[in-house]
Amino acid sequence: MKTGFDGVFGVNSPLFIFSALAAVIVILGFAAPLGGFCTFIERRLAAGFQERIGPNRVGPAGLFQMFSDILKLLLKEDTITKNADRVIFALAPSLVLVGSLGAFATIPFTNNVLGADLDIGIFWAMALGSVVSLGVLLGAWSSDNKWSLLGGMRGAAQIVSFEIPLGIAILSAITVTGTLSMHGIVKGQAWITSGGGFWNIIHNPFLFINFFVYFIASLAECNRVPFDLPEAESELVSGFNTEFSGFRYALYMLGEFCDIILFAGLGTAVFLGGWQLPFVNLAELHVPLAIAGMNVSPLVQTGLMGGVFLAKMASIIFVVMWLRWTLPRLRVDQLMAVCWKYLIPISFFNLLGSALWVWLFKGQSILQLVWAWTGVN
Amino acid sequence: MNLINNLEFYLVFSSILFVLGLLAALTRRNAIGIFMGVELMLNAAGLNFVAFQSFRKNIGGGDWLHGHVFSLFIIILAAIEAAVALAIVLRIFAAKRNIDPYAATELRG
Amino acid sequence: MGTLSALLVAFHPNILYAAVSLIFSLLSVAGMYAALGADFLAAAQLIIYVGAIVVVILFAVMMSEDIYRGRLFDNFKRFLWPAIFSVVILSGVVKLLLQTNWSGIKDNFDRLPTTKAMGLALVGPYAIVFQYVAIVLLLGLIGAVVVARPEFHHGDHEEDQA
Amino acid sequence: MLQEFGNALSFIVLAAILPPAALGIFKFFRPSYPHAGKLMTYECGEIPKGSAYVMFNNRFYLVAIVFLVFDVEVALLFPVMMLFRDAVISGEGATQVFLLSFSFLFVLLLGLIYEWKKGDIDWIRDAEDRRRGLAKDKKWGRTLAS
Repeated sequence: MKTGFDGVFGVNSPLFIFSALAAVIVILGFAAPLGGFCTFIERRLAAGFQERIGPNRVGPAGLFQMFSDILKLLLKEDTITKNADRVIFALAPSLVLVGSLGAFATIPFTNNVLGADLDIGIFWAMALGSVVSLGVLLGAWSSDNKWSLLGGMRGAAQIVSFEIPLGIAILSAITVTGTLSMHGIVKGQAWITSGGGFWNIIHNPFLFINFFVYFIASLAECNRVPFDLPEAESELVSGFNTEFSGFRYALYMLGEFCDIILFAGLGTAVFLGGWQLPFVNLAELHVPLAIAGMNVSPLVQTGLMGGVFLAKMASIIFVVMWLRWTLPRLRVDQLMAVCWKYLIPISFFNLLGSALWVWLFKGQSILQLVWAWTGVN
Repeated sequence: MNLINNLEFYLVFSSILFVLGLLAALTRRNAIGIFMGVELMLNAAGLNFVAFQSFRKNIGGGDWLHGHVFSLFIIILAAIEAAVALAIVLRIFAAKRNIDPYAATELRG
Repeated sequence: MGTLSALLVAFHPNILYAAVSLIFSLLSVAGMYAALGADFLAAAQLIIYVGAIVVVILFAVMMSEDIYRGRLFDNFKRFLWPAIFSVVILSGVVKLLLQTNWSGIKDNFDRLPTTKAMGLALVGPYAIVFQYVAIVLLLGLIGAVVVARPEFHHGDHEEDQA
Repeated sequence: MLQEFGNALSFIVLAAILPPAALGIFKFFRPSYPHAGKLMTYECGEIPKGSAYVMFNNRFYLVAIVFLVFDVEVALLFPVMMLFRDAVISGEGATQVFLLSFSFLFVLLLGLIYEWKKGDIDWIRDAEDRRRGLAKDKKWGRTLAS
C-alpha cells in the first residue's frame, strides 16, 4: 500500500530518490572538480607551450591550485552593476550549468557507472546542451553592457549554428550503432572477437571524417579557440561575461570546462569506443583475485573501464587545450562560413556515405570485413 | 492520490495552460506576447494528445503511438510558425518601430 | 511550477520576463511528457522548443526594443472581457473533466521506450506526412528568410547598427 | 524509465541549485563594499553612454531561423536513422527507410542551397555590397563591426 510521498509520485519514492541522489553525487562529485582541475591543467599546459613554469606553488607541483582558486573566487565580492537585470543575472549561470552538468547524466564512464541509462541517451545530451545558448544570451542581455550583448549575440548564434553539424555527425554514427542508448552505443563498439564492430571512428571512412566534424563543432559549442568569438578578450573585453565577477564568473568558467568535458566524453563514447579496448573485452574480464575473501574482480573491471574512458577523454581535452595556444581566432564571417558552407555539407555527405556503407556491407565495419577476408577465426 | 498515473492531472494542467495561453493571446498588446500565448496553447494540445495516448487501452489495431506522432508534428509546426511569425513581426517593427498588432492595420479593407 | 510560469507568461508586464517564464513552462511540459513515458517527445520538446524556438523568440524580443510594451492594464476594458471569457472556459472545462467517467482508460501503464515506435510510425503510416513536413519546412525556411532578409535599398536605419 | 528520468532530473536540479547555493552560503564570508564606481557598467573606463539595448542587425536573426529549421530536421531524423541498421540486417524496409529519410534530407538541402545562392548565410553580403557600390577590400573583405 502506498502512502504519502510514495503515492504522489506513484513510485517507491525513498528508494527512487536515494538512487537518484547516489548517481548524482558519484558523478557530479567527480565531474565538477574535474572541471576545476581542467583549469589548472590548462594553465600548466599553457605555461609549457610558452616555456614558462605556470602555477607550481600550492601543494605538490601546484596540484592544489584549484582549491585555492575556488576559495579565492568564493570569497570575492559579488558585484552586480546598477543597470543589470538582477533576476536574469542570477538565473543565467544556472542555465549554463544545467546545460553542461545536467547532461553528464548520460556519459557512460563504465558499463555500470552512468547517471541515467535513458533509452534516448545521446539525444538527451544534445537536448540539454542546447540550453547553454539560452544561458549565454540571457546572461549577456541582463548585464546591460554593450560588449556583453555583442558577445552574447555572437555566442548564441554560434552555439546554435554549430549544433547542426554536431547533430548530423552524431546522426551518422547512429546509422552505424542503430540505437540511441549510450550503453548500446558503447557495446556495439566491442572488439571484433566479442561481436562488435570496433570503434566507430574507424568503422568506415565517412565516420572517420565525421569525427573531425564533430570535434570542430564541439570546439565551437564550448566557445573554445579558434571559435572563442563570444569572449574574444582582445575585442569584446570579455564578451558575454564581462559584467560577471567573482564566483559568478567562475560559474561561467566551470560551465565552459564542463562543456569541454561533456563533449569530450560524448565524443569518446560515440566515436572512440567508450571504455572498449582492442583485443580484450573488459566487460567479460575476470580477475582471479580476492582480498579478504571478497571478489574484487568487478572493482578492478570498473576501475579499468573508467581508466580507459578517462584516458581517451583526457587525450581529447589535451588536444582542445593544445589548439588554444596554437591557432588564432576566426572572424565572425569565417565562423559562419565554416559552419554553413563546410561542416554542414561535409557532414551531410558523410551521413549519406555512412548510410550507404551500412546498406552495402550489412553494417559491418572495415575491420570486420578485413577479419572475415583474412579468415582468422 | 497518485498524481502521475492520473489522467485528470494532465488534463487539468493542460487546460490551465491552454486558458492562460488564450488569455495571453487575447490581452497582450505585443505581437511577440501574443505569439507566446499561441505557443502555450499548442503545448497544451500536444500534452493532451500524449496523455490520451498513454492512457488509451489498446482495443484492436496496431500500436502506432498516434498521439506521440501528432504531438511531434505539433512541435514541428510550432517551430516553423515561430520562424515565419517572428520574421513578420520583425519586418513590421522595422517599418513601424512598434509591434503593437493594432498598429499594423493598413491592409484592413 | 508549470502553472506559475504560465501565469507569468500571461501577465508579466516585461515581455522578456514572460519569455524567460515561457522557458520554465515549456520545461514543465517536457517533464510531463517524461512522466507520461514519452521519452523521445520530452527530449524533442527540449531540443526544439527550449533550444530553438525560445532562442528565436529571445532574439526577436531583443531586436524589437518593445520590451515594456506588453502592458496589461493600459486598457482595462480590453482586459476584462477576455479574462471573464477565459475563467468561464477554464471552469467549464475543469468541471467537465472531473465529471466525466473515464471508464475507457487504463489507470496504470508501462513506460516503454517510444523512440523506435515513433521511427516506425514516421516511415510507416506517416511516411507521406513525413515528406510533407520536409516540404513545409523548406517553404517555411524560404518564406521566413525572404521576409526577414534585411533590405538595404530602402530604409537605411537597420544597417550597420550592430 | 521513470527512475532514469528521475536520475536525469536530479542532475538538472543539482546543477541549477549549485550556483545560488554556493553564492548564498558564502554571502556571509565575503566582503561587500559597493560604491558608484564599482556598480557602473564597464566600458573600458569611459562613462557609459545610453543603454546597451540597441537594435541588432538582422543577420543574427537570419542565422537563428535557418538553425531552427535544420534543428527540427536533425531532431526528426534521429528516430528514423535509428531504424536503419536493424532494417538492413533484417532485410525488411531498408529501401523504404533510406529513401524516405534521404528525400527528406534532400528537400532541406535544397533550402540550404537556396540560402547559399542568395547569400543569406554569408555574414558579409557581397552581392548587396556590390549593388550598393561599396568597394570590397581585396585582401580582407569588408569587415563590419558585428
